[in-house]
This record gives sequence, C-alpha cells and structure tokens, in this order.
Amino acid sequence: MSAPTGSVPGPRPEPPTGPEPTAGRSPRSLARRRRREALLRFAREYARNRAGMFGLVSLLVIGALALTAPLFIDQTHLTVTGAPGDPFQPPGGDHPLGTDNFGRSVLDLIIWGARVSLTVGLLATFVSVSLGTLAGITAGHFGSSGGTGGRVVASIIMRVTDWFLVLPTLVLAVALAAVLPRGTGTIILAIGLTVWPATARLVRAQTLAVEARPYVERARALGGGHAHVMGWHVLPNVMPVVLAQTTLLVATSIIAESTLAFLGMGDPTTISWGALLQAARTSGAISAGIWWYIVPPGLAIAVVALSFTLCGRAVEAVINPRLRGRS
Amino acid sequence: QEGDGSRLTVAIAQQVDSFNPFTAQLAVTTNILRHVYDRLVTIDPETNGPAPSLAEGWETSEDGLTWTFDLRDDVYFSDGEQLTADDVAWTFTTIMENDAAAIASGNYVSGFEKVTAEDDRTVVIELDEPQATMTALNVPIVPRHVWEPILEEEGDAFSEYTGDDLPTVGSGPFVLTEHSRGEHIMLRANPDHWRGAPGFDELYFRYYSEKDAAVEALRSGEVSFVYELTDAQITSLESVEDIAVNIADGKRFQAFTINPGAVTQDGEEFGDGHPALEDLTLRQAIVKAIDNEEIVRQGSNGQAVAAGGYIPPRYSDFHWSPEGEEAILDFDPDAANEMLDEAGYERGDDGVRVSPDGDRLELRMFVHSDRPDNVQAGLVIAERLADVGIEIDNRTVDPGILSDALYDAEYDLIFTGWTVNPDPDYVLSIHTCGALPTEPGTMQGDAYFCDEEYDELYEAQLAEYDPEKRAELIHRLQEVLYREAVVNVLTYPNILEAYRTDQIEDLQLEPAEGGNIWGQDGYWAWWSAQPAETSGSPTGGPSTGAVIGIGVGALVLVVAGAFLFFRRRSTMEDRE
Amino acid sequence: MTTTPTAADGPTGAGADDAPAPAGPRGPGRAASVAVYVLGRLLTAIVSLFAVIVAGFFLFRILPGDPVRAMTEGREVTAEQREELRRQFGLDQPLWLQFLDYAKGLLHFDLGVSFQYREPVADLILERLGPTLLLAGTGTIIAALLGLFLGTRAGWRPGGRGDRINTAVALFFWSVPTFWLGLLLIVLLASGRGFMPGLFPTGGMVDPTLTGPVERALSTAQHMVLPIVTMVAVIYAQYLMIMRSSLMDEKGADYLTTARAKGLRDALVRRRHAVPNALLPTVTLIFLNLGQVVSGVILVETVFSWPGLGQLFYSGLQVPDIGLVQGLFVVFAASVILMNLLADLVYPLLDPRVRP
Amino acid sequence: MSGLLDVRDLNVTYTSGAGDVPAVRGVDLSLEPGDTLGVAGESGSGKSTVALALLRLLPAGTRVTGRILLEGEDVLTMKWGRLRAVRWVGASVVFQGAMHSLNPVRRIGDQIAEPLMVHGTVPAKRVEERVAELLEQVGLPASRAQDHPHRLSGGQRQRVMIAMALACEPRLIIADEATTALDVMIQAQILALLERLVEENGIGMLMISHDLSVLSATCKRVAVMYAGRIVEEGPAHQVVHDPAHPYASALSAAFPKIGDPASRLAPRGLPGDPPDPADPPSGCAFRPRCAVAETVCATVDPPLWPVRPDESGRSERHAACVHVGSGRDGIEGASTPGETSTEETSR
Amino acid sequence: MSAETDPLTAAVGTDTGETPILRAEAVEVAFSSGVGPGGGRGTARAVDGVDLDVAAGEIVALVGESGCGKTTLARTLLGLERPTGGRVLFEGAPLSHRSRDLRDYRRRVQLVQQDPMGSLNPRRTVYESVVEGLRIHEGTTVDEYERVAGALSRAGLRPPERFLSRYPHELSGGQRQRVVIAGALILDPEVLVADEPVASLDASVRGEILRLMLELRENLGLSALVATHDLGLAWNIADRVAVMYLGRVVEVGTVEEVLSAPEHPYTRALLSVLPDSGVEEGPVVLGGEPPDPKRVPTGCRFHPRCPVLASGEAERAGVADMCTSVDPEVLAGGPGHRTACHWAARVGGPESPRTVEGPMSS
Ligand SMILES: Nc1ncnc2c1ncn2[C@@H]1O[C@H](COP(=O)(O)OP(=O)(O)OP(=O)(O)O)[C@@H](O)[C@H]1O
Ligand SMILES: Nc1ncnc2c1ncn2[C@@H]1O[C@H](COP(=O)(O)OP(=O)(O)OP(=O)(O)O)[C@@H](O)[C@H]1O
Ligand SMILES: [Mg+2]
Ligand SMILES: [Mg+2]
Repeated sequence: MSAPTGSVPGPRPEPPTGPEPTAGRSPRSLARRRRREALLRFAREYARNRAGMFGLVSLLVIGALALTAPLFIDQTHLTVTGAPGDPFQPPGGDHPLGTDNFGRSVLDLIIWGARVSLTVGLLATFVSVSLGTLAGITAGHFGSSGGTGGRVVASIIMRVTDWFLVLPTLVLAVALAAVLPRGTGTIILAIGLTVWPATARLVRAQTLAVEARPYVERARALGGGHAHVMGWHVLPNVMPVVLAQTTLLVATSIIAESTLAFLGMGDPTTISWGALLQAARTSGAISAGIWWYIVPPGLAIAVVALSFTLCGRAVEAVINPRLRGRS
Repeated sequence: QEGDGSRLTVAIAQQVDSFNPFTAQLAVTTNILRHVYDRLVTIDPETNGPAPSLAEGWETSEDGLTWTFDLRDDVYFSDGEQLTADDVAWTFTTIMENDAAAIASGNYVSGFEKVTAEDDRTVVIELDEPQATMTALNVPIVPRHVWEPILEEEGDAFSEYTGDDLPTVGSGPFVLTEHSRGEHIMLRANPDHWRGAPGFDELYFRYYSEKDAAVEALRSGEVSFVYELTDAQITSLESVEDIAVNIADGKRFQAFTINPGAVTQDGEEFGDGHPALEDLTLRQAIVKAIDNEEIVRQGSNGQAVAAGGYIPPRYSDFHWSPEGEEAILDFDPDAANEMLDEAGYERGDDGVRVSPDGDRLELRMFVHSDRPDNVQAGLVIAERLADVGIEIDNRTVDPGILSDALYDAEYDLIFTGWTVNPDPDYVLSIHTCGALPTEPGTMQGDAYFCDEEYDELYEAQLAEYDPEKRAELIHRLQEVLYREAVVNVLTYPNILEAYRTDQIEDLQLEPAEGGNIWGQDGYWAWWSAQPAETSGSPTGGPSTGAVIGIGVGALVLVVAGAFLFFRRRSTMEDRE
Repeated sequence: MTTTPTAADGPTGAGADDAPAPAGPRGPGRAASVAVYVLGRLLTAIVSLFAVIVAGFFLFRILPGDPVRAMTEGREVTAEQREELRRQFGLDQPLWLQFLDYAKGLLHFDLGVSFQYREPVADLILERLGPTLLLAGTGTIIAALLGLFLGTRAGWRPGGRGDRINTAVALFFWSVPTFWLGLLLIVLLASGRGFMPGLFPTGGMVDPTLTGPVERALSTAQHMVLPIVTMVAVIYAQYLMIMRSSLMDEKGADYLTTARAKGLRDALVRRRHAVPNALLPTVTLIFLNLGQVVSGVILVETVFSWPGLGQLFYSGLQVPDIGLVQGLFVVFAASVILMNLLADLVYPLLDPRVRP
Repeated sequence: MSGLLDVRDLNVTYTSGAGDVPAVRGVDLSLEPGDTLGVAGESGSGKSTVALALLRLLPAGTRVTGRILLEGEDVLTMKWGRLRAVRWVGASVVFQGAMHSLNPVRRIGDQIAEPLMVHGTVPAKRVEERVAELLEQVGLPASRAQDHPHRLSGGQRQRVMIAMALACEPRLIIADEATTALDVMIQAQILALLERLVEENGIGMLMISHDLSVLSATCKRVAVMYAGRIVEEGPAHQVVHDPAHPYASALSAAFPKIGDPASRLAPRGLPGDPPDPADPPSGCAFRPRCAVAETVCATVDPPLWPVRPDESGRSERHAACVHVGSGRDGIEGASTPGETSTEETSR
Repeated sequence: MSAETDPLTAAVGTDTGETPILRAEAVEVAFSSGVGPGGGRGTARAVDGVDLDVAAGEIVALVGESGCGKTTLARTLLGLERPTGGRVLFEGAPLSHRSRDLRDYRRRVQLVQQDPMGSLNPRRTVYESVVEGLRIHEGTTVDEYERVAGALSRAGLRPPERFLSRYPHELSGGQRQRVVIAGALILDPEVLVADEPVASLDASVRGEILRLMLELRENLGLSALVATHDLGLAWNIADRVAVMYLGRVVEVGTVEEVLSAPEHPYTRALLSVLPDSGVEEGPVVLGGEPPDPKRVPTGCRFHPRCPVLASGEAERAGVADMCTSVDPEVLAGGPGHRTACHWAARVGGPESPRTVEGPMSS
C-alpha cells in the first residue's frame, strides 16, 4: 500500500497558509516540504513547553557528557590499577562524589557509566516499544478489520504475544542473559525481548477501541488500505499509551540491567549505573553507610527517567489537540 | 512461650538442603549438624591438632592399617540412650555399604576395609592402605536405633530423606528442634552434654537473604552474629558500640589456574587451551607479572593475605611459602618481560606478544561473576598482564558457564578457590594425575595438572603418620605446585565476622589465635559462648517495636487521609 | 429467489399485535453461551500452560553449567558421589526421557525434585506460596489503588500542580532499583542508627517466638510494612501513568458534559463517569501485572528475607537448582495465565460493549 | 421580569485553538413558564453555544459575559454549589448528538436515576419506579433500563436522553436538536410528549432545531439566529411562514415542503459565504449575502426592532434589519435604537 | 397525481434499460452474535433481501425508520460489509472484495457516514481529514491545497482557510457534517452513497448541499443513494424513493408516486405524521417498539404494527390470513412503482389502483 502515512503527528501539521506559489513544484518536494514544516511547527510548539525543554536539555547535557567523556576523563583513572584515590574516600576536593572500593572517582564512574546505561535504556526501550507497538497495532487492526486472512495473522500475533506475556519477564530475562554471552548487547536483547508483550497488549486494546470508531470506517470507505488506517488513524491515537510506556520503560531498562546484576546475570566488568549499584551493594557500602557510592547511581537513573517523562509529557501536550494551549 | 532463656541469633543466608547427616552437604547444614552429632575426634582450638571427642584415645597398628578408637562411656543421645561403639560402627558401615548414605561423607570411608565394634567402648577400623587423615574423619556419629529403621523404611529413597523429624536425636551439645524453611532454624541446648551444657539455651538461625540487611539486623540487635562480611562493613561496624568484629585468618585460598593443555588419564588431548601455555616459561612469566599484594589491596581491600603456597598460613604446620631462592615467581614485571623476550615471545604491533609458534597471546580468563573478590582480582590481573604484552579477554561469568569452560577445558586462565580443612589431604588430592578426567568432562580437580613427582609425594604424605614428616612432604608438594605455575594461589582472604558484645559475653575462637567463629571444625564457638550480663533477648523488642511501628504507620495514614480530605473539602466548591 | 419465513428466529404468531420484546441481555441462551465462552478461555489457558511447560523444560536445560557440579562445588566429593547425585535426579537419562518423566509427573502436580533441597518442588512451592501471595497480593492491591487514585487526580487536571508533583514523585520511585530502595529503607527505618529508632524488623515474616494468633498477625503486619512500602513505591507509578493517560483520553467525551449538566459534583463526574471508562485499558494492565507480580517480588523478598517464592527462586538461581527454577517458572507462568484468564472473564463485566 | 429564563446580552467567545471565536454576540432571550421558544438558525450560528452557556457548561477558558437569569438568579455568577443544584432541576439539556452523550459503561437506568439521586428528587426507594415511568413516557419498555447504551439504536438513545432530561421535572428543558436523529414516527411521538409536558406541567422549553416545520408546530415563539445573534424573533407561525428578516425568509424558503412542486428537485440554499465569527463584516452580519442590502447596512448593525408595530410601537415580533418597519425609522431618525426595543421584547 | 411525465425524471432516463451503475441484488446482511457472557443469541437480519438499482445520474432516496437497515445497506454497497446473501454490482460487474479492486472502487464510489461526530479523527485537523482521500489515491499533489479549499467551500464551509487548521471538537455539528461531505466530494466520485448527509444542517445550508448534489449530477453525472428518514429530502432531490421496513424494501417508485400516492400502509403512516402533512385522517402513529431484526415476524413483516390489519380493513379485503402467513416477494430494484403489500395488491392504492407484482421466482 502506498498510502501516505503521516508518521509525525505534529501539531496543526497542515499548511493553512493560503494559496501559495505551488506551481512548478513536484508533489514529492511538496510532500517533503510539508513534512519539514510539520516538524518545524512541532519543534516550535515543543519549545514553548518549559518542562519539556527542561527535560530535553538535561537529557542532552547527560548525553553530551557521556559522549565526550573520553575527552575529559582519563581512562586509566577508571582502571582498577590506575585508581587515583584511596578506597572509599568521602566526597571532597579531588573527588566531588568520593571514591569507590578501588579508589576510583565515583563522579567519573557515573559519567562514564552513562555511556552504557543510556545505550541500554534507549536501545532496549526502542526494541521493546517498537516491537510492542508494531505487534499491538497489527494484531488489533487485523483482528478487527482484516477479513479472515487478517484475523489469522492477528490471532497468530496475539498468540505469540500472549505466550511471551505469560512467561515471567524477569525469569525469562535471566534465562536469556544466562544463555547468551555476557555483554551489553545481551542485556539489551534480554530486556527488549521480554518487556514488549505488555506494550503490545496495551496498544492492542487501544487499537481495538480506535478501530471501532466511525472515522476508521470512513478511511476504509475512502479506499484507505491497512497501512493507511494503521498509520494515519491508529498510530496517533495510540501514541499517548506508547509515550507513557516509553517513559516508563527507559527507567525500567536501565534498572533491569542492575537487577540482572543483582541476580548474578550482569557483567561486573562493565561500567554502568546498574553495575555501579551492584558493585556498591556487593562491597557492602549500603550497610557501611558509604552513601556517596550508592546514592548517585540511583539518582542518575531517576534523573534520566524523569527527563524522559518530561519530554514525553511535552510531546503528548503538543500532539494532543485537546491539551494544546495549556501548560 | 518458652523463649525466656538466653538465645543467640545468627544471621544465615544459605538454604537447608537436608538434615539427614548422611546426605547433607551444604555449609549451613553441615555446620548445624556439627552441633547435633558428635564426631570421633575433633580439633583442638589451642593447638589446631586432633583432640578427643567421642573417642578418648586412639592407636594405630604397626602397618598403619588398623585404627582402634576408645570411646567415652558418658555419652548419651538426647533421647536418653547411651552411645556405644555399635552406633559408630553402624554409621561407618552404612556409609561404606549404602550409596545413598555415602553422599555426604563417602570420601572419608573410601579407603576403609571394615569397621567393627570390638566391645561397647572400642571401635576398630581396618584400612586398605595407610591413611594419614584418620584423625580428621568429619563423620557425624548417629544413633543406630533411630536411623536403622529409617534406612530400612526409605530404602532406595533414602537419599531423598531430609531428616525433618524434629527434634533430632543426637549426642551433640545442641538439639535441632525447629525448622521453618527460609525463615529460621532453632537449636536447643543439650544440658546433659558430656562436655558440659552450652552457655546459651537456644541457638537461633535466622534467614537474611541480603547481607546488608543482616548487618542492619546486627546493628539493631535483632541478630547476635553475622559472618562473611565485607571490608566496608567491618570498618563501619568496628566503631559501633556493643559490636565486636572478628577478623580471622582465612581458611580459603583464592587462585587461578592455567590450562597447560588438557589431557585425559589416557593422554587424549581435548579442549582448546592456548597452545603456548604448555610452555612453563610463559606460565611462570604470567605469575611473575601479577602482584599478589596488589590483589590484596585492590581485590580484597586489604582483607586478605598475599599468598605464596597452597595451604593458608592458618595451618601453620602445613603452610609453606617460598622464601629467598625459592621465590622464583615473585612479582617482577621486568623480569617477566625479559623471560618472555628471551623465550621468543615477540611483541606485535599492538603491543601484544606472539608465541614462537605464531599464536597471539590473547588469553581467555574466566572469573566467577558472583564472587566480588574474584571479579576485582580479575580486573587487576587483566590490567597487569597487559603490561607484559598479554591480552586478557576477561570473561566474568556465571558459575555454570565457568564450570562448563573448566570441564571442557575451553579456557586459558580460570579462577578457583578452596576452603582448606585442618587436614589438607583433599585439596592436595585433586591435583594428582588420578584426578584427571577419564574422559573429557569428568575431571575430579580444578586444573589439568599431572606431575609424577607430585603424585609420589602425595602418596608418601598420605601414608606418613608422623606429623612432622608429613608436614615436610606437604611443603614439598606445594613447592612443586608453585614451580609448575599451573595452580597459582593469589591470596588467602580473611574471615570477617561481627557479633554483639551486649548479647554474647565470650566465645572460643578456633584456633584460639586469629581463629574464626562461624564454620569451625568443632563446635567450640557456640558451645562456649556465654550470654552477656545485660543480655536482653535480641527479639525481646519486637512486640513493643510492633506497637510503635504499627502506630506510626497508622498515624501516617491518618494524617495523609486527613490532609487529602481537607484539601478536597477546600477545593471541591470551586472546581468544575 | 424466495424468502421463507423462518420460525426459528423468534416468537411470532398470527395476530401478535405488539412487537416482539427486544432481546434483553438475559436471553434464554445466556447461561449456555457464558459457559461456552468460559470454556473457550479455559481451553486457551490450558494450551498456553502446556506451551509454557515445554518451553520451561527446555529453556532451563540449555542453561550452561552442570547442576551436580554446581551443587558440589568447593566441597570434597568423589566422582562416585557425583554420579550418585546425577542418577538420583535423573540427569543421566536422555533429555526426551527426562521430559516424559517430567510431563508424567506434572499430571499429578509433581514438579520434580529440587536438587538443592532434595524435596519435591511442589511441596517447596506450596510452602512458600502463602507468604508470597500475602506480600504480592497486598502490595499490588495497595499499589493499584494508590496508582489509580493518584492517576485519576493527575489525569483529571493534567499539567496542574498535583499532576506535576504526583508524576514526578511516582517516577522517581519507579526509576530507583528495588533493592536499592529496600536496603535504604532498612538502613533508615529498621536498623535504629542515629536518632531514628528501629521501627521495623530488618527481615523475615514473623517473630517465631510469638505464639498467640493475634500477636503473630500483628508481628506479620509489622514485618510487612517495609517490603510493602518498597514494592508499592516501585510499582505504583505504572498504574498512575496509565490511568492518567487513559483518563486524559476520556476527558473530552460528551457524556462528561452530560454528567456535569446533571448537576454532579466534579468529583462525582470523575468517579462515576470518567474513571469507569478510563479504567478499561488500565484493567488489562492490572491483571497483567498481577500475574507478573508473583515473579516480580523476587527482589523485594530477597532484600527483606521474606520466605516466599521469590526468595526461593533467588536461592534456586544461585545454585542453579534447575528442578526448582523450572518448577517456579511454570508456577509463575501459570499465575500470569490465571490472571489473564481472570482478566478475560472480568473485562466483559466492566465493559458492556465487548459483551457479545 | 420574573420570567423563567431571561438572557441579556449574552456574549460567548471561545478561546481555544487558533485565536478567539466570538460564537455568540449579544443574545437576548426570555421565556415564561409553559412557553416554548424555538431557536432556528444557520449551522454554526451559536445555537448550541447558547444552550451550553445557559448551564455554564462551556469548555474551560471560554469567555462568557452578560446575564443569564434563571428564575431570577444569575447563572453566570452563581456559586458552584448553587449552580449544581440548579442544573437539571432548574434546567436540563438534551444535547445535540445525544447518542454520544450517554456513558457507554453504565446502564441507562442508572444514568437516568443519577440526577434523581443527586438532587434527591424522589425518595431512594421510588427511584426505580420513576425510571420505569420515564422510560415508558418516551416509549421505551421499562425493561430497557437494564441495557447499556450500545444496545440501543440511535433513536432509542435519544429518547433515553429525553427521559433523563425529564427526570427531575425541571422548570426548563433545553432541547438541542433533540429529534434530529429520530425517524418521523418517533419524532412525532416525542414532540407530542414534549408538548404535553409543557402544557401540563407548565415548564418552559427551549427547542433548538433545523426543522422549521417542527418548530412551527411545537413552539409558541421562534427565534432565528445568524452569526451569533438573534435576527428575528416572534410568534412561531409568523416567523416561519412570514418572516421579516431576509435571512429568516431565506431559511424559511429553503425548507422543503413535501408535495410543493416548487421545491421539487430544486433545493434552495443561501448563496454567499457564511459569516466568520472571528471577523464579522461591519454593520449587519448578513449584509454580504443579503439580496436587499443597502449602503446603510454596512455601517449599522441593527438591533431587534418591532415588526409592524401597533400604534403604541409594540409588536409581537422583532427583527434585526433596517428594512423592518420601525427599524428604518429608527435609523433615519438617528435615535439610539436598542434599549427601547429590546425592553419591549419581554412582556 | 402522477408524475410519470416529469421532465427531469425522463431526462435522466431511468427507463432506458441501461445497466444501473450500482445495483443491489437480493442483498442480505445478517449479523450473528458471537458467544459470550451477556448472551444475545441469534442472528440479526439487518438487511433481508433488498433489490435496488441506482442508474447513472439518478438520485435514489432510501427512507425508513430508525434501525430498518439503511446504514447497513449503504455500508454493504461500499464493500464495508460483506453481504451474507446476494451481491452488489457496480456497472454490471459484481463487486470484488479484493483489496486492490476495492480501492479502485472506493475511489469512484464515496460514502458519507451518518455520524459526523464520530467520522472525524479527533487528532486530525479539518485539512487532514478532507485531504485524506486524495492522499490515499493520488498521494501528495501540487494542487492539493486548492482542491481541499475548493471542496470545503463547495460544502459550504467558506472561507475555507478559517476551518483548515481546526480540530473536530472546535466545530459545530453542522460544520463537522460538511467536513465529511467535503472529504467525500474531493475525489469527484461517480456515485455517492450518503447516509443522512444533511441531518444536522439548517435548511439553508442543507439546501445548498442538496443543490450541489444536483449540480454535480448535471455536470458530472453523479449518481447518489441517499439514506435518510427525512421525506423532505427525498422530495427535494431524489428521482426515486425506496421505503425500507425491517430490512426489506416495502415500496419503491418515483418520488411523486410514492410521496404523493403512497400505497403501503407503512409509507402512508410515515407521511401522515409529518408536522404539516395535509393528511385529513390525522397522524397515524404506529405503536409498539421498532421491530427487532433478530425476530422478523412471519408473513408480512409489517403486520404486527399494520394499521390496515388492525382496523380490520385487511380482513374485509380478505387478505388478513395472507398478511400473517405469507411473506410478500422481494421487490425488483428497477424503475416502476411497486409495493410489497397484500392488501394494496388486492384493493389497490387509494388513488391509483395498481397491482403488486405477482409472486415471482428469480
Ligand atoms: N470549542 C470551540 N472552539 C472554537 N470554536 C468553537 C468551539 N465550539 C464551537 N465553536 C464555533 O462556534 C460557532 C458556534 O458553534 P455552535 O456549536 O454553537 O453552532 P450551532 O449553532 O449549534 O450549529 P449547528 O446547528 O451546526 O449545531 C461555530 O462557528 C463553531 O465553529
Ligand atoms: N454490527 C452489528 N451487529 C449486530 N447488529 C447490527 C450491527 N449493525 C447493525 N445492526 C442491526 O441492524 C439493524 C439495522 O441497522 P442500521 O444501522 O442499518 O439501521 P438504520 O436504518 O441505519 O437506522 P438509523 O436510521 O437509526 O441509522 C439494527 O437493528 C441494528 O441493531
Ligand atoms: Mg449545534
Ligand atoms: Mg443509519
């Protein structure tokens, strides 16, 4: 189906700008321009949302720090043998957040850990949200309007989803992590592959609700194919659910890494927030009152998760016509 | 309610596999059963040597094949029956004859020919071959009149019998009275114990699956004793009033072994160890490149002793440490580099050496991910070996993956560690050629080590009944191990424990100097522990605590509820 | 082409001058159709369960490591002792035979034997089921109620102060690892350091020295406080967020204007009209979570030494005790299946539109 | 002046979205008990907005000014608590698109009962009885109370809404296109029912409809709206059959009459663009589409003048057009129009 | 009064015998309820055998009370519902339900839905909703903007710029309806199937829309099937009218024939209740619930509510037995005035006695 599916559910995405000199432009460039304008408008509206900007900026700062970390962190300081301080130094001049059990600066570790943690958080979320959304929309759509063939597809998808769904997430992740070679990729896969069914379920429920609305029938009466209905009508209407899931999943994924470590499935040699937490735990820092080793990684995860939520919230405010103009 | 007596609470984490003394294997259960059933011989906390227990004395025949133990005559089981030589003989014979009953202690009787009760007080054990470990038979002696019917009834299913008929009937200083899986285990003192009544009326083991929670419980007084602490925890507990920490000499060693090329007993090669590691020079260079002191510092935060020989210094008779000339493998990266240069291991462009056969020195190192000290040591080793041009592929993995790699010989370096008993025979036996696998995957030990000299020395020490001569042989065994650089001991981690002095007055360490409390080879600690004067029962508080806790919870709820209610009241009017 | 009158379709008759009564929801075939519906769901559930059992069995067989080696690791055992263990647990047989045995056992609710405890897995699980249900059930119910309540508040006035504070707090807790929060709570509220008295026990479920049922119940309640607080804090955000977004979706609906026009208080409009509708998508989630929560309490139980299934699983994982882990896997999955089944059965009660 | 409903100078401006939309601009209405006022007018002229404004149901952020006296009390300045008490008891609404105005997950019986409970109109144990009675009134068997809205046809749902609106025996019923979705048969029933209620109980009814024949048959008086204003108001029959305002006459002419050969295959519309409430034309809003517009229309936005007044200058009817009788005089006489005439609208 | 010579009717040539552009042939649509809690057993025969032709350039009105199956028939004609019996023919060829064919078909045949509230996606602006069909079939075109604006202003939303960026909840009911109409017209369809297209429009706008339809028919040869319960609408624009009752067409003929000289008692009742109908006997209000398509009465489906039967007139005409036991035949869809009534067949219509087409088998 070649139906155009406006994938960016931007605000007021169409140009009510009056008859412009459109002559001489190819439809393709027009479409491109339309999309660009929609994006611009989206950006403008987004920029007006203060909380959203705050979230975005803090994410960007964290991301930039993580990316440029090699420039200002001496990597030998992150090795066990090259640790610059004494073990468990409390926060102070040289080490603003103190040191860990090897004498490495906790601040350095946090910044460096962002590299892995953000990767895990983003990729795992991406994998599970896109998988879940795709499965949910497809199953919901074909289940309600696909004809017999579609229904078969839908029920297969749903069976698979249901089947994944009943597998206890954590247990499955543990098994996956145990079978696959240790590493960030495995963690991403283990999380991504086990978390999606919940998203799929939610999205499917929402899809079914949307599919029952007359405007979907109108779209079909207009000749819109499956892709059109799913992309143009269903997707924007499941976006709130997807956004809510996404914001939750980013934190979940980052934490899942440390949870897997807690259960003995992590890779203690990588530096990530989850691994830091786990290292803090195994070193007994919690009951020893070495708070500077435990609190920062936890807070870092929370800050990222909150920033994501603020962004998600702002996007939602921009794309939901009824919320427009508020907040 | 019977909790009026004094109680000693221990935080434990490991689950109970079985209270069947024939099958129980996990550390927690063997530790507990040690207080329930006496052994023939125990260990003297002062001398670290064998001490009389059920057996008042023992003697050996000339050929060393017959051992005669004289039993005490004042030992009664907790059901009032007297313990006789018949019980002892039956216990040993059962283990020898019944596979299911051999699960826990089969290794002690493998060299036994026959065990007989000469009379009520005398047990005679006949051996196939001399066996120097006869005074270290860690076999619980059980009442025949209780276990024989069970054995008959269970038959083949005996191995699944978990001994959950409580209270147990035993001769030890405590009687196991209660077990609530995953919650607690209760032992009551046996006031009629032949050695004298224990100081505490109750020994209460409480489950804490999270160590930090256990430490907090120690702080709050809910438990009297915790063990297996970390350095950070010890450091912070040290300064706490009413808490004493005990840093004991380690019984364990932490080591890594090098795959020297795995072979079966028939000489069939298998696995995929790095071929260059067959070269002794390379192995020695690897060991020289590693600073055990640094591993003590970084890997164990100082709570360990840098190792030389195989057996920890705690067993001063058997411990051996390379001195002077012998210390050929001391940390010396320059020398290591030199050795490698000389042996033709050229550095490649990336700084990684290549063996004379053209194999790049990239070695897979397997580390237990669940052992923080191993993980940390692994990091140090990886970084240090880089200094001598060896690249380490650090595989910090699950024990399962690690053991697969070990048994399939698909590793280059691998971490290992053993807790060494007062008699080191077993940990030595695993490096004999006889421990090599009969076919791939069936190895007994933890390294594919096989050395004729070693095997000879091993046989000799096993047959040597003279302690000093035996110690000498064992020293030489360790020297061989050290030289061959296959089994490389890194550190002896300290044992870190803490207890509340306002609950426990005084207890016996084993050994008395630098000894530990938990996991003693005897039952000295809990038998000797005396309740402190001020000892409030550690769990005496909860009911008041409960009242306070629930009160506070309720208060919070009420306040929150009221807040919400009034807030709603005030805003309800003006909202649409 | 002729159309024949079909008498089967309804009571008609000569001279019937009033229209046939509309088919009410309580038609004659209702009981039967409900039964068919329920049976259908049950059948699906059973098929899922079977699939899970097969998956569980093979999944845990491909886990690396030899359980017998793992069990005896670090202890002084001979090859014969190991062989004996292997034989005992049937690990010496080919995989398919093991599976057949296992499947046969399942028919009598025999989940095999735990390597670690040497006890039937089913017994172990039954023993621990109570505590887990107590903890997980209470925790989920509180979390769901709290999340729904606050989510309703937040979604009713999105962007408002209450919304911002509520979501920020919820997300903060959502983003901290369970064990981290649990341990901090122990440090702060249980250990009695500093000026804080130790208000709550550091772990366990009940003080075993207490014998009176009331005392024991009180003690259990006290032991439950911290685990429940941890659990609730960590999961309620999800309910809040979902409730919030579905309520926001519902906010523009015309029937809310109707409700307002009827003179209902704002709170009533929300409670009686908006929430029941917004609840529909949330219900799916609640049931999903209810199923997952049994396995989700692994961390909480571990931190607070709660003698439940989660802790059992954790201990099984350390060994690894394949028999146990696999049995728990089946139980965890079965709980999800059961909850899904319940969701399927309950949903039509909530949403009349899906009642066929 | 103590009529049932008295609306003075009602202005409503929507503020959401792209800019302000002044949907209602200075509407005056009044209604006595036992009266029926019909409101017709162009789609988008603000009829529903007026209806919603009467009970302050407009979306948050909408600007409403003027005065809405319901039995002497100003709805716009009421306390919320009082407003809630007034809603449904003082006045109830049948919404346009009533099919969507029912809560899909609640039984219709409960939804009808709800206002009864909230306002305590009947004792709790009589509620069920009353619900059954209401359903019977609108021609639904009482057993349908157990059904959920999706089981009802559009027409049935609409009738449920009407039953609900009648529940508390309000003094005023606002029916916004209450019969649009109904087929003629049911429409006839419902209209008969409403007429009876108005007559018997002396309640007032504000009936918004596009169907002029319905309005003329049911209402005593009719007001015609255009671009947010009332452009003509008067006795129903006169306004429908003999309209004075050009828009009203266009509307009336456009209404099809079955059997009238003139309208057969010749639907009549209104040429020209509908007004933009955000940017109304100067002067009379209808001017751009008006066939009889004059220059003066571009400058004067005429108020409601009496149409064909009697000697005392009074009339049953008023229209906002310079062509209407006194209107012209008023303008030409350059007197300030408005006050007097609007005063006269209410008797 | 007969309108057989009406010039317009003749002009569009419904009698020429060409293949009708759209044709329903014995279409049946039955909804069978699934199984589940709540019950609701049985099959709802929403459309129960309908023959109906729409000739090229013809406007047919489908009238009938609520729930008689108008919407279902309209949806079936669009291929949105698969008929459980009979078939739909477009230009003489049976409608293919393959998605590619349907797409092409739906480019030429457009549907205007009954419910303007629900037919617009709340998250899409007016512009997007109108342009949707265009995008589906033509992608983005250069003159897209102009076409959208044109369609909106044709539908009476003028000036269009004012509405382009609004969302449905910011429109009045009539404005929403017109957006839907604009969305259907933008593709210049050949056939328009409109379900209550003007129900929520005021007379003037509605007149305008209807005139637009007539214009389109004149200029582009648009054909239309308009489902409505508004008889005035039929009078305004339709050439022919079909009266539906409980899933069946019970009377069909030209507008003049049916509305001026109704034969079926149901049609007569319908006309009698119009507020200013000139019927002397007064309105004939039919009692009882609207019939339930799950329980179609035996015999004539109208008989339980039939005033003629109730008043004993049928008895007098001697058809009362037939009324309760014999189901009248399905009426053919083509031109001509036909009534499915035993009584009318016997006594003839009140003004122009005619015969019901005899029982036939097809
Ligand atoms: N929420 C809103 N935001 C902005 N404009 C709105 C909103 N609601 C309605 N409008 C506009 O206000 C005007 C009046 O709308 P209203 O619904 O009162 O019309 P109406 O007379 O009821 O029309 P109809 O007969 O079509 O229902 C319309 O132009 C409409 O576009
Ligand atoms: N999906 C469905 N499942 C079951 N029954 C249905 C379904 N759709 C319609 N019906 C039933 O079919 C009959 C005809 O419905 P339809 O919507 O076609 O009527 P209508 O003539 O359009 O009525 P209205 O004038 O109220 O719109 C109704 O009784 C309706 O209840
Ligand atoms: Mg309106
Ligand atoms: Mg319809």
